[in-house]
Amino acid sequence: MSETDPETEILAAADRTDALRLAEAFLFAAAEPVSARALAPLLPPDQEPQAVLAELAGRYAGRGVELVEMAGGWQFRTAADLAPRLRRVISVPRRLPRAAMETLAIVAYHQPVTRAEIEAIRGAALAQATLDALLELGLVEPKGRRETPGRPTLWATTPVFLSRFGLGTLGDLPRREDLLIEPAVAQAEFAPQA
Amino acid sequence: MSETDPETEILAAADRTDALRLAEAFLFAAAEPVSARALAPLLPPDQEPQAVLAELAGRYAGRGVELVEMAGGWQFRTAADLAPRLRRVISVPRRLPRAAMETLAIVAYHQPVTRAEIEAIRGAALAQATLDALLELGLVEPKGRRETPGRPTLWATTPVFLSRFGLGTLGDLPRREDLLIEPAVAQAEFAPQA
Amino acid sequence: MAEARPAAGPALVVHLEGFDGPLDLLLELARGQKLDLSRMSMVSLAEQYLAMVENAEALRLELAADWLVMAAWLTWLKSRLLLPAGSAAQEEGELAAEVLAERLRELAAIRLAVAWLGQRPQLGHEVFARGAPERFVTTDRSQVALDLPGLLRGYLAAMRRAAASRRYRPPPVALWTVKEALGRLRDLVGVLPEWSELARFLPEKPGGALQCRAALASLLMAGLEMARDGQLRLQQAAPFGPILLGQAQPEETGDERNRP
Repeated sequence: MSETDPETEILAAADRTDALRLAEAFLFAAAEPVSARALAPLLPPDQEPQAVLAELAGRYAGRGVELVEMAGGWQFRTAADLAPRLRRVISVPRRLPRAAMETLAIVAYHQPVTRAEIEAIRGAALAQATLDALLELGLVEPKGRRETPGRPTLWATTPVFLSRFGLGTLGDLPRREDLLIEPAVAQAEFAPQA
Repeated sequence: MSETDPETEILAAADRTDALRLAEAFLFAAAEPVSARALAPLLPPDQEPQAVLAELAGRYAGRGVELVEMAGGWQFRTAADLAPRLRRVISVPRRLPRAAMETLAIVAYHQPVTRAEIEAIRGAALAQATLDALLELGLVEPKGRRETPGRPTLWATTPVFLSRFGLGTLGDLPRREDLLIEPAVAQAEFAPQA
Repeated sequence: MAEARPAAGPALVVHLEGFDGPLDLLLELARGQKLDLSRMSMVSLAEQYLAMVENAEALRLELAADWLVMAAWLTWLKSRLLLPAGSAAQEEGELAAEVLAERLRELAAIRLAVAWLGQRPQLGHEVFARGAPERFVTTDRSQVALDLPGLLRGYLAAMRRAAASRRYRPPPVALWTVKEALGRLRDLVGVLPEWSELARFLPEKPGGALQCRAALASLLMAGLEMARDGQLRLQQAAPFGPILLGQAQPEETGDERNRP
């Protein structure tokens, strides 16, 4: 007989519902992104975590809260289009100053990178306040030392950086060549921000 | 009702969807329960916050996360039946305090040994709490009494001690002469104070 | 340059202060030329830069060293680029200009990356995570971590502390005392043979040579004491000869005639 026993089907559906509820609860409760691997032990053995997460994400698509995949896992986040109205009721920290954003971008593209290299690319000294701000937010971290005279500290971005900007991996950053491809367009985008 | 323009109806439905999305996002992102009064300014003017919250709660009923009303407002909470399944116990063993570890080692090497002898060897008083802790962990036990005035209790290690330290017998402990290489330390051992 | 100064003076100063270093200003100037960074005129870029820095100096603005270093470098670059094409010095200038252009392109790329990052919804700014996360992790600290190295470290620490807190005392030598010898001889009073050598009454295991001689001395002392009290008799035939010990004669108690 080719058709599945109706009872088995009902049980399978119940298992799926259970898996979806568990995944929903677990992801809602977590403060950090949750990987499929971390979810797996909670689910019924026949439920594939990646599939459960994808189905859950589908159910939340278009809602006020969405399930997005990024750095090392899945996380519920409010929908981006609601930002202007949510900001009226949720206090938001100040945006990072230009110097901090530039330093962060240099670290992201050139990591691991020394302080001297960051300063050379920006053509300006790295202010203590800038480094402090990036460290405080957990966006960059020391990553060993370069084995050259003076053994300068090397800096790299953290998973918090990926999570904050909604990136899966560093590979999701646009390539430098793609950024520079159309100088005219590039210059238009320079429009003074902040 | 029956004469409502279909276009108005569509717009009203869109407003409701919008209100539900906003309420969902705000409740999700808020650190504290959200009251209907706090939600009101966020919603389109024709949307009654209490009704929006009730409808949202209805949509989450039976799911992994539920919207519950509590003191001060509404908050998303993990469904009560799932909490026990989400609970994970992480075992973080504590270390034995130094005095307890030293006492245990002296008992191991000098057993059977009296409390006075332990104190003499350690050169420090032995707190009752330290001995109690070792007893409670089943690492040491009384083993008769010494037939001297006062008949002090003799202490020895237990089979639990052997298994916890992965020893077959007490003979598997490193030899004292392999440990006490420094003459000063060995000296102290040969001239115990009474 | 001179003619531009009166009009743009104060505005330029304000402008200069807003730049994060000379490269920042150069990039802004290059953008002002609306030129491809790889084909822009380095000479005109250098002129604009020098004009601004000169102007700032005229207004007694305190200039950071790197602004002046860049000014000196651009002056040098300009002088090379103005030489007839084909000369070695001019080629050197072209090379240096290309290095500068590359640095400006790098900075421009970073600016674009910043713009790209800036338009993304940022967590905590445009999108928000759960405001009241729930923790379902319970920490169990009832277990105790035990390891053999820890046990041995504990033992060594105790021993070392004990060693440090003790003053040196030579180990006491266990010797057979006169008191012990007295006790032994008293036990034998009454069952003593007629005469026998003192050494026969030594304890069974006196130890080494030192302990042996000490025990013999103690025995002699005890014998002398008991002979004095008439409990036994001692005799020695010749100096350094064997000392004999014998049963006391009841009628001679207290008499010391038999003592050599």
